[in-house]
Amino acid sequence: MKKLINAPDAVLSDALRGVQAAHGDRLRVSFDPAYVVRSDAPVQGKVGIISGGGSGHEPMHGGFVGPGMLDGACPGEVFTSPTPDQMIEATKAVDGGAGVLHVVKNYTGDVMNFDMAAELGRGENIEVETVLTNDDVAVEDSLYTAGRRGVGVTVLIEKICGGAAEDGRSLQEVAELGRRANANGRSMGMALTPCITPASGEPSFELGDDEVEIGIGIHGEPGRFREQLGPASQVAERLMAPILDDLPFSSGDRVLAFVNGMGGTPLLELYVMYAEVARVAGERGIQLERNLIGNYITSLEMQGCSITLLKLDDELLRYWDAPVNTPALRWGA
Amino acid sequence: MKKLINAPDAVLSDALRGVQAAHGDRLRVSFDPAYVVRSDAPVQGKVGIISGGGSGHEPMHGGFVGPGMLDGACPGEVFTSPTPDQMIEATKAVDGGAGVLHVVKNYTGDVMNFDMAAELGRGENIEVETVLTNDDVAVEDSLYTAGRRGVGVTVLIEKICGGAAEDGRSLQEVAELGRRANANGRSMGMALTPCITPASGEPSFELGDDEVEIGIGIHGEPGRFREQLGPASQVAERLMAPILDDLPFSSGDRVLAFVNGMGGTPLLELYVMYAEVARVAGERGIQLERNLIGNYITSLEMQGCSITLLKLDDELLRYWDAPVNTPALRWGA
Amino acid sequence: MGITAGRAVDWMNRFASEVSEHRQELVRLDTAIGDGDHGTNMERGMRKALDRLGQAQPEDPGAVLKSVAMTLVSSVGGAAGPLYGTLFLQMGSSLAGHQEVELPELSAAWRKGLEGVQARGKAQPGDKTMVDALTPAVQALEEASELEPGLQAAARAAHDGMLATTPLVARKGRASYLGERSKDHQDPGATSTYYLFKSAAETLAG
Amino acid sequence: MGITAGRAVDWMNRFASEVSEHRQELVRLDTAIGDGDHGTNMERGMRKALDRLGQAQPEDPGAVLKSVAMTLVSSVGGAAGPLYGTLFLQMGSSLAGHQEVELPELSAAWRKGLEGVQARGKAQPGDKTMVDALTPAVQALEEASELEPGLQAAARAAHDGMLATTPLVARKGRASYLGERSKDHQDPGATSTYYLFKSAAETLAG
Ligand SMILES: Nc1ncnc2c1ncn2[C@@H]1O[C@H](COP(=O)(O)OP(=O)(O)O)[C@@H](O)[C@H]1O
Ligand SMILES: Nc1ncnc2c1ncn2[C@@H]1O[C@H](COP(=O)(O)OP(=O)(O)O)[C@@H](O)[C@H]1O
Ligand SMILES: [Mg+2]
Ligand SMILES: [Mg+2]
Ligand SMILES: [Mg+2]
Ligand SMILES: [Mg+2]
Repeated sequence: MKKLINAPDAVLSDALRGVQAAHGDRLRVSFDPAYVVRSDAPVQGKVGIISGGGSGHEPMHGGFVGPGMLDGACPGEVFTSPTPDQMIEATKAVDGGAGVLHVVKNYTGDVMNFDMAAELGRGENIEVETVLTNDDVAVEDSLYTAGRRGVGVTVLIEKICGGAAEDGRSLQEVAELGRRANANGRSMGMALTPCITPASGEPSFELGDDEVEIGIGIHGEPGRFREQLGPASQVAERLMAPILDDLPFSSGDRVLAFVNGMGGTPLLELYVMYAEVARVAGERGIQLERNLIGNYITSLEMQGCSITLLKLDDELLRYWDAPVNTPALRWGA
Repeated sequence: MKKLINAPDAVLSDALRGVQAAHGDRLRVSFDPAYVVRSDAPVQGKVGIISGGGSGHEPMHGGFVGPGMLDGACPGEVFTSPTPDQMIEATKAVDGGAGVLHVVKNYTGDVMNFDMAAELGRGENIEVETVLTNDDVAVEDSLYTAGRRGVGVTVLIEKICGGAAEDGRSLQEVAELGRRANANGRSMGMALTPCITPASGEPSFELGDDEVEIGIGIHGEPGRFREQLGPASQVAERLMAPILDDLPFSSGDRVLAFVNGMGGTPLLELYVMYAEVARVAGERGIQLERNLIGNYITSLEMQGCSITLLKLDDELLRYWDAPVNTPALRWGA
Repeated sequence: MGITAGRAVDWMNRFASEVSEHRQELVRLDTAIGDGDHGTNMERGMRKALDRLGQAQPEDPGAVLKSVAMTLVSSVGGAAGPLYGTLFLQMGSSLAGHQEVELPELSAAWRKGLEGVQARGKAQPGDKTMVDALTPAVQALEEASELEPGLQAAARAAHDGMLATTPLVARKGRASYLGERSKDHQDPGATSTYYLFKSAAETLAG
Repeated sequence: MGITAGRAVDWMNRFASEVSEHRQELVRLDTAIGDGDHGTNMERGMRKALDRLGQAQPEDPGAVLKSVAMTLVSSVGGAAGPLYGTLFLQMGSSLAGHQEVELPELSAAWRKGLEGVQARGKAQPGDKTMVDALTPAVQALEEASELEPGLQAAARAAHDGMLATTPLVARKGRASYLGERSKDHQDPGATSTYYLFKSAAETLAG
């Protein structure tokens, strides 16, 4: 394992030191419990929004803290959901009296820890709403399983809810918007290589020289199956088909297309993928009204990508376009 | 070799199709000869700025085209400098009557092709100035060699010159500013892994399981020497020492610190590195007035990083802070 | 003589050692069908739990378990943090007020713990989780009439339950994303649960 | 009989084949001390050059070389594009007006080409570049009194010059960044230059 770190168990605190040194003017960093909030938090009268999850997915979530997006983020250890006390402290730090939204990716650990935070936090008299993201069509959705994972749509929801909160919308409205975006979003991912967590030091799975893993999540977990790597055009079709079938998206739909790198894939290749995504969408009469291309929700150094399509309506589009000012996503400000 | 591409010799044109599909509202893409210009080019009365270089370094340069930065970019094949006809056409496309600045990284191929473009283009009656970047302290500087490579400072210069051009400064002034920034900037890079160009399909060098390559450039070329990988703190010292000695930077200096990922290194690790860079700078009394952290000048999927320090003065700082609106760098707009 | 606070601390010490010793094994099992952090997370949590126990010196077994529970909840994260936190919290509450704990109280506490885990995680036996080791072990303890053989039977049952997870298709937790591919792998959480019962059998009786 | 336009086209055809056949070798040499694109770039350029020659059908040897020069400049990029482009452009200009080219014109043209390469790239012999193959080869041609043996001597000299680059420390081009580590590797540009002379010996005479 070769990594630019000091020690496996110091990665999180060292990275937080870096965040503090780099963005101390706009973010406030707490080390114990670990969380990051925008420096002007709490913003009085505004709905606060926090999210959290394991580290190793950067820039998600810490890179999305700032005006127009998240008020706070709780980073766990690498690929390990954060703990309830982080969430409670972050919730308190961002509560400006209008309640706090928790954006939670649907993983057993994340859900349970946020649940415990909500239980333990009831005494704090802060109104909390939760939006659960579960957009990954690689996973079967069933009452009897853990359900679908939350992946790419999480980034889009954080942006859209952030825009709405900045616009003065109520906690219920912001949460409803988040749930609508989640209902309108679908994702699917693939990997060319595994990743290595600092703690384990071993590849998360083994892949042959011409194999790809289809239906991966963002924690280095193996996918649903593996197959031969084909050209980018085929990879795009492979990922788009289950997305387009699941919602279903139809001709005339206005869609935001998000081509996300898993961390180790060159931007050059992500643009090649975007060309193919646009082609496949075009063939179905779907209009790519907005796009986001880059490494936004990653799996350490994993090579590969995920595609997220989000069906837009006027309100979702408006809040997507609204100004945002965070380390990783910024426009109009 | 596993890549998200259709075919090795189609990478550049496929990626350009992706750029056009994604950013057609703000960029105009020419496929033959290959170049990208901002959609409102030429901007009358404004100095035009173009740059160019091999592909595989994305987002540089195409991702930096837009108001406040480059007017145009010429992408070559992967790791191969573009050709004079691309440069001439891009120069003509961005000339708004105030002349055009060429930002050229100091590589034999880039320099010779830009030279030929200038020669062949003399007939076009466009005033052209060139800023040559050569900030890489890993390479010995000598009259009898090819001299130092242009690396990280190129990104900073493109931003600063772009700000000055937008501010209505003359070609001479913009060029002088670029040269001053180059004179005030120093970089040093290292790699944890090699990269693989689509055309060759082979790793650019071999590295042992615990080895790092020190003094690499951005073309997958081997560095000056290799050594054992130490902790991030040591890597930072290793890269900072020759930078700090070369200029030299001294206590009280206001500096922009740029921690750049080579493409395959997680952002998490870049923040760990930034913490160490800030520490080393702090120990010398150097104030990190601004920073840039992320994958901006890359070597395909190479893992590793480079550090660039740029000594700031009021003017450089002002144009660094000025609004910029490009796919890869955006603020204040 | 029943189980004292000191004994409970011994148990937690032993469990911490087992987890630490088998960290790589737990990581490897979790890499195969999860995200490879189970061993690291449990080790980090138990190390902190021992630190806190050393400072607070709780006076009865219930307080020992509650202290461990709180530390795990605030330092483990992932699925295991809330699940083991809930397990120990429920056990601790169930034992509240008892200076010395005998078999009936202990098995009642385990039952409460198991119920807590299931309330928290919604897993049924057969879902390929720690519940598959917990359920038969708790049952074995309930069926026992003496502490020492009871704990030994529980450890054996946990061991069998752990092994029985191997052929199962996971329906809960991260392994469920693999669908059929989760077969033929032993569940990491059931494995750490076995070490918890093994540690109990080695420390709580005699 | 001197060298006609048809012969010059044969030469370029042969050179394109050599480059194509040795693409991997050139890539490998360039990977060791450069960026691994020399073979790919030259192959792409020569393929396009042949396309253009097929369409334009230039009427004299000088026009053939000029056409190749222009295509290389606009399609190769990197260092090799301007260098080979300049080489062929200077040779072509030097040959302008000659329908058939004899040894004296040819060696004068090569000299002009070499001068162009050095003016463009500032490399001296010994800097570990294509100049190290070009210089002795041009000299051999200049010293010859007949075309066929002259071309063969030139090819041999280019070959020796190419081999002689191996122990050198590069002072120009991308390999110079390696400093001492550039030693013990043969220069890719000198290698492709050898193939250019080899092709000439096989096509231009006889
Ligand atoms: N819903 C659940 N109910 C009971 N146990 C579960 C549940 N989900 C996961 N587990 C247990 O947790 C273990 C994984 O723990 P760990 O790796 O620490 O958490 P994570 O899956 O968040 O990385 C699994 O092996 C399984 O035994
Ligand atoms: N300044 C120079 N003068 C002459 N030849 C040079 C010079 N610089 C580089 N070369 C030649 O160019 C070759 C490399 O060409 P190529 O790989 O196509 O370009 P690049 O180095 O831009 O990738 C070298 O092997 C060397 O022979
Ligand atoms: Mg985990
Ligand atoms: Mg090159
Ligand atoms: Mg796990
Ligand atoms: Mg090369």
